[in-house]
Amino acid sequence: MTGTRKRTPKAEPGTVKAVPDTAKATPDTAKAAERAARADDAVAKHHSDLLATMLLIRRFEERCVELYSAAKIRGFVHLYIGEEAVATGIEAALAPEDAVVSTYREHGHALARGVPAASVMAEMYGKSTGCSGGRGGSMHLFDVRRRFYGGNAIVAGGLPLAAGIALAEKLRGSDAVVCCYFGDGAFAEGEFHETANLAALWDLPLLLACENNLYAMGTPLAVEHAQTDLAMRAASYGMPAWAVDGMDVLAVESAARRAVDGIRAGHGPHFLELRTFRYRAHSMYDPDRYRTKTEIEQWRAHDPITALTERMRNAGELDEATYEDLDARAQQEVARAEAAAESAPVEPVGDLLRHIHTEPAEAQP
Amino acid sequence: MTGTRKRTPKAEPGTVKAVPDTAKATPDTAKAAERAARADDAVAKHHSDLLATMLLIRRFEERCVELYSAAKIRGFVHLYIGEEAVATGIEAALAPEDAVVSTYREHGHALARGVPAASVMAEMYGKSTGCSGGRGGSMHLFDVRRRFYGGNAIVAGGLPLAAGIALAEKLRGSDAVVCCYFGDGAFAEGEFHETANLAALWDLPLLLACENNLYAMGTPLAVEHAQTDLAMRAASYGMPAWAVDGMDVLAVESAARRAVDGIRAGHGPHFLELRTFRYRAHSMYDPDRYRTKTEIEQWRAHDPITALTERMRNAGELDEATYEDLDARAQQEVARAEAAAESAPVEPVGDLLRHIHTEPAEAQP
Amino acid sequence: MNNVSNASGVSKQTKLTYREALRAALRDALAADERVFLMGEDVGKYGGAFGVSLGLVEEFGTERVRDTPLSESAFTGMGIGAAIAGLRPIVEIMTVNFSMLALDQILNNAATLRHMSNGQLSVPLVIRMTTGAGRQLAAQHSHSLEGWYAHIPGIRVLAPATLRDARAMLAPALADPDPVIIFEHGSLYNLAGELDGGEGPVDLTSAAVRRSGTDVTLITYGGSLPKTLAAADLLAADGIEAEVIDLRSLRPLDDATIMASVARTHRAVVVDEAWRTGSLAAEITARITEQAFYELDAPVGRVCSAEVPIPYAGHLEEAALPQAAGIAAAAREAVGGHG
Amino acid sequence: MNNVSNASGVSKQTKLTYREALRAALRDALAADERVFLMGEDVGKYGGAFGVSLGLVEEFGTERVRDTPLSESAFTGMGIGAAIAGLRPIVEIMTVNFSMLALDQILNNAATLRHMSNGQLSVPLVIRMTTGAGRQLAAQHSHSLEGWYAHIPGIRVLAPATLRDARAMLAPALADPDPVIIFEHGSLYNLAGELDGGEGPVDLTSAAVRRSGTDVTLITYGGSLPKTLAAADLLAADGIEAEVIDLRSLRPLDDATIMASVARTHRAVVVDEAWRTGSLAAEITARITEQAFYELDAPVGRVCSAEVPIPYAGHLEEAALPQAAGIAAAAREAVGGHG
Ligand SMILES: Cc1ncc(C[n+]2csc(CCOP(=O)(O)OP(=O)(O)O)c2C)c(N)n1
Ligand SMILES: Cc1ncc(C[n+]2csc(CCOP(=O)(O)OP(=O)(O)O)c2C)c(N)n1
Ligand SMILES: [Mg+2]
Ligand SMILES: [Mg+2]
Repeated sequence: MTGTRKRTPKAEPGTVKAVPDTAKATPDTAKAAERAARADDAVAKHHSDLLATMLLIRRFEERCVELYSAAKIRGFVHLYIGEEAVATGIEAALAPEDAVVSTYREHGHALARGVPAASVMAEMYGKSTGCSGGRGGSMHLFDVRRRFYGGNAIVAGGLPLAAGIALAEKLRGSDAVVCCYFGDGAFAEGEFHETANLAALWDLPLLLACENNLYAMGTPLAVEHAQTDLAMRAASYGMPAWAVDGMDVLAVESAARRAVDGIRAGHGPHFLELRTFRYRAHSMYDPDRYRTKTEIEQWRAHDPITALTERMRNAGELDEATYEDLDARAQQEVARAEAAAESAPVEPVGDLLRHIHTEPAEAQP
Repeated sequence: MTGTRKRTPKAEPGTVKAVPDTAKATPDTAKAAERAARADDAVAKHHSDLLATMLLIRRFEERCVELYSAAKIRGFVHLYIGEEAVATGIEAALAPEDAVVSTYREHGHALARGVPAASVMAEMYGKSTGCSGGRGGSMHLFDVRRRFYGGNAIVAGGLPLAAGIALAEKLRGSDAVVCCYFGDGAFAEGEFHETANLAALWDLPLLLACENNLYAMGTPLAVEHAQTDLAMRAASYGMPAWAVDGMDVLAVESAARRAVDGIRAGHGPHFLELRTFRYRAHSMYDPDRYRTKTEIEQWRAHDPITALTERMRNAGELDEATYEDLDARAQQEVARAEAAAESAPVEPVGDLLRHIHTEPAEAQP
Repeated sequence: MNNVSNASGVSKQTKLTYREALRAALRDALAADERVFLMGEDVGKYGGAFGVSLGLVEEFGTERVRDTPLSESAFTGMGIGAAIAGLRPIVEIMTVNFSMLALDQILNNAATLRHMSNGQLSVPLVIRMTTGAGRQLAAQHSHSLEGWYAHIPGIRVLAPATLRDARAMLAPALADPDPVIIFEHGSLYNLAGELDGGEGPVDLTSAAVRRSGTDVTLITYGGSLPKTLAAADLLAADGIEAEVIDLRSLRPLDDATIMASVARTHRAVVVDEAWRTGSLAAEITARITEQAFYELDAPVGRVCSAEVPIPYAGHLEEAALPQAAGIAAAAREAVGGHG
Repeated sequence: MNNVSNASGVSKQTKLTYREALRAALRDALAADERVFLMGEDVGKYGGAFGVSLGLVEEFGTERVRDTPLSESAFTGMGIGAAIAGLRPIVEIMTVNFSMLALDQILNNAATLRHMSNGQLSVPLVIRMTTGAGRQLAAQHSHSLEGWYAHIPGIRVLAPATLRDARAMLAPALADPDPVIIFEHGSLYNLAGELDGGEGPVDLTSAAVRRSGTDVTLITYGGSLPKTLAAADLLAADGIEAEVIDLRSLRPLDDATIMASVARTHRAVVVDEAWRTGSLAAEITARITEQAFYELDAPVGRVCSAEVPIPYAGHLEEAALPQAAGIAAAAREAVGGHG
């Protein structure tokens, strides 16, 4: 089976790229030392990219909270604050040719994928310059050029879709991997079970990225699941499955890399349980009555941005000024995104009925 | 929480009852010998009852095939021939107070439960004397007095229902167990997964009786499931789960007894994988192109009726004449059921719209 | 088994919201009958996605107010099973948008078990769900599918549009031996006012005339009632007196009230937030033309949502949904038309 | 990518069944375009529950003709995913009765992805399913839910009622960049005859006049077409000439053909196997009264199924479903009515 292979664009600034292979052994020690230094630089640069991505997500969403209060953004908005290491680490292991299917808690997935902050922000403003032309909003970000197949607001609804894209990749003989994000709550839906079985049965190139943030809305893990070891349960489908500290971006990246390598090597779907936590309420509507301040504070103590920052400081990869600079850039990007969104036009009402069916000009054989 | 506890009728002739407890040790050897002999008798009688039930199911369905060809029975008919040991063994472990939810392949479940053959046959004739008044047909047998909650023709559709009945039993504080039959195909449906999780999470008194006959219509187990060890997968929900030789009625009975004891003792749902085989095609419409004669013959060599008969013969519990007598009784019961169905009336067409809503006279507080 | 409603402390004059009215009804039901329990996603500590059941788990405990996992098919089916086994479950499906996952259980079990079993089984189940658009929740969270449920024989479908109905419909729904689905429009939860008519029993079969008029009959239900009443005000300013009918029960439909009104006004417009094609509005239009054809002075008008997945952007969503101005325009057309 | 249809060896004069016509169309599609594959329960060796795909797995292999587990939601959703990623899947849902399990995917993904993504995504998916009653399969296996699907913006719904449409609708459905659902009525599979009009392309938007007449317009689709034609014969014996319209496409509906006919006959009866309330027949009735009100000499009649879970017993099932005699009676009433 053949087919057109969509060309994907070069990664945008702010997107995390794979770490270059560190130097191989060589008899020439001077050269080796030089190479090692270069490798150290590359590692430092990579860490700095990861940090930049996490900062961008954090600052973007912090601003969203304010913009929501100012009624610039409406509808449902689900924040990723606290979970930044998950999307950032996984995206670092994915190639531009890979595809991503996301949930309604997706700003982080989109930004880590390289969807420009301006295009995400404009979408949340409901503007025509938004990545979904304002039709989707926070829960439905799409950027097909970047193979970002959107936000899905039906819990577990993206899983079959992702498996279908993976089937297409397999039938086309591409070596692309499809990553599907979903939560611990989604794991209870029948769709997860059906999809896991089918993906394993057909050896699909699918990364099942389960963001276990311990709650489905207000329901704690132990009230959702008879058996709370999700990775163990996923393994019952006969696929490699393990749990990862989702607050440690490097741990996430290396687990994702291992999984993606396995998938690309043809070993079928892999399941990662990413143990993480959202600091904020489920959505802007949620008064968060079901968690204690203490629980949230305990998780904040493992903040993924702080953790990476400290690690980089200890390794001499980051000084205060550089950190401030990274943070300032993130804030500037958010500010630029906001300004652009503010001044952007909306879709004309006369276009309401567009994009229900393909318009003749858009149709492709 | 309290509630009306439905009274269930005494078991009908032909229904299998629990084996009486065998004698306890005693110093008086003469009495002990006598008791042992009585116990042997009871065991023999129990085996004979099991055999009678299996023969009834077999003869009933053999006749159904002929009646279908004669166009006396219409619609979809799914035969249980070859699988008789499953329903017979499980029913032997259930009490009349327990409840049963079944599938569309349910004649065996109904007959083993003690639903009279005449009422099942009349149903298949579409007569008003049928256990569902002719409204249900082969796929929808109901006998609420016997807590037989029917035939369900949506694969896996009965599972949530059964769990709901189990929830009601638990909330009422009864010690009834709910048995839900379903197939290896149903195990792939999301409903199975959701129900297994909920039943385990809420410790419901539910026996999940998975009839693994190796095919879902024409699809063999390995084409349905990435991991074909169904009991192992069920265990991932944290419930006791094991596989049983479904062609050996005594093995089924003892496994079911162990499971039912565990459930009644409050240990929550148990899962039994009953390894069995249908000799006939999936339904009367199925030309059975997907299985070889050899495969079917190999399974016939483990016929549950033959196996029990031989075991009883070897134990001196059965002679040829007694077997013939049991078989003749089964055939007579089927013949009587057929004759009654032939002459029974149909529902008047004027009653078409009855039983959509409760009629005032039927309503109960 | 005691089904008699307890007084809940909400008296006739109390000012309350639609949300609170629903909660008071739930509290009464739980207090009055031990067989009643509430089950659904986040109905416990969270208080329900829209805050309807807030405080009830503290009052009645986790056995009677049960949080479920995200498993719509299983827990709805379990409600059906618990009902046939003698309990009186109230299942909350968070919104109609997620009810597709439970639709098989509703269509193929809840609605059929009584008939298939020749009357042996009853399914005294109540399902509640939020419905509707209007809060910029976009395509997957803005469905109005009441009409689909109203298509199914064997279930009763209710749409409380007033505080009084929110307060009073639950008790008779629970007393019904057959399944009842109650649709709560998301835009109504904050509706505040006084209980008009107290807490006494309401019937579940008749439509209500919410405003009397002589020139045109506007027929609606649920979240569209406030818009339709607003449209009637606009029309009144033009000297057109609209009669506004609130269907209340979507299955069965109260044909008599509709036809009696049309016999007086000779003109009708149906307002329904569903997509136009195949909407409940189509059924009502068909019934009026079947039963009151010779009374009609103009074709029956329909004001429905545009046939588009509801977009997020506020101005597009507003354009997609029925609004008072559009309803008034349709009424004017009916009145100004031939005849 | 080559979409041009291959000749399949079925020539104009060949006598064949509806089932064989569908199979020939599938074979052509698989042969013509490598991106096309068929996926569903037992579509392989079993040949499809109704034998439609018999032999295709032997011809095209298990990659292109894929047996799935019983997982309607997942494999339908996978069809959507494969479609957006550039393939041309044909998903067979064994029957409409099981499609409730996949309805969330169809409603919330297939129908919305294009719009929600602002036109970035296309879902060139074809879903086939068997529909309808009439074979004593009882309540859970006798649904006619085409009307529900026809309610959903973003999908196209087809109901081939003739050999020619069974043969020819698949190719243009696959060529459509948006999702298309094809309903095959279970009672039609054994329909035998000659391909009337050959295998040339058909359009997917217009209704067809299957019989011309001047006295009354009978509008129907799918499995009810043979019964409606039989009714027209009964009427002809009485001197009433009925025009019979086969809708072919249930979404979008071809209003023009319907209204043109009603403008000639001034009377219409809609025949639809769905339950009456909220049926597609209601929509058609509403449209006729909206668009041709002043042409009508009598209210539009509806002949639908009784509102009951379809019972197993033959005599009850027959009484529950539309039959030729009942259709003829409704037509006589329309013709004999006032005006
Ligand atoms: C099918 C469905 N049921 C319910 C909801 C409402 N809902 C939205 S998010 C959510 C919790 C999901 O939890 P989880 O999968 O753990 O993801 P998280 O929000 O924690 O990231 C619920 C119940 C929904 N959107 N879809
Ligand atoms: C939801 C659903 N999908 C498909 C079918 C059609 N169907 C009926 S039985 C069957 C196979 C079920 O296999 P299994 O669960 O193993 O039970 P068995 O028939 O082998 O006893 C299928 C596909 C159905 N009835 N319901
Ligand atoms: Mg979560
Ligand atoms: Mg099987």
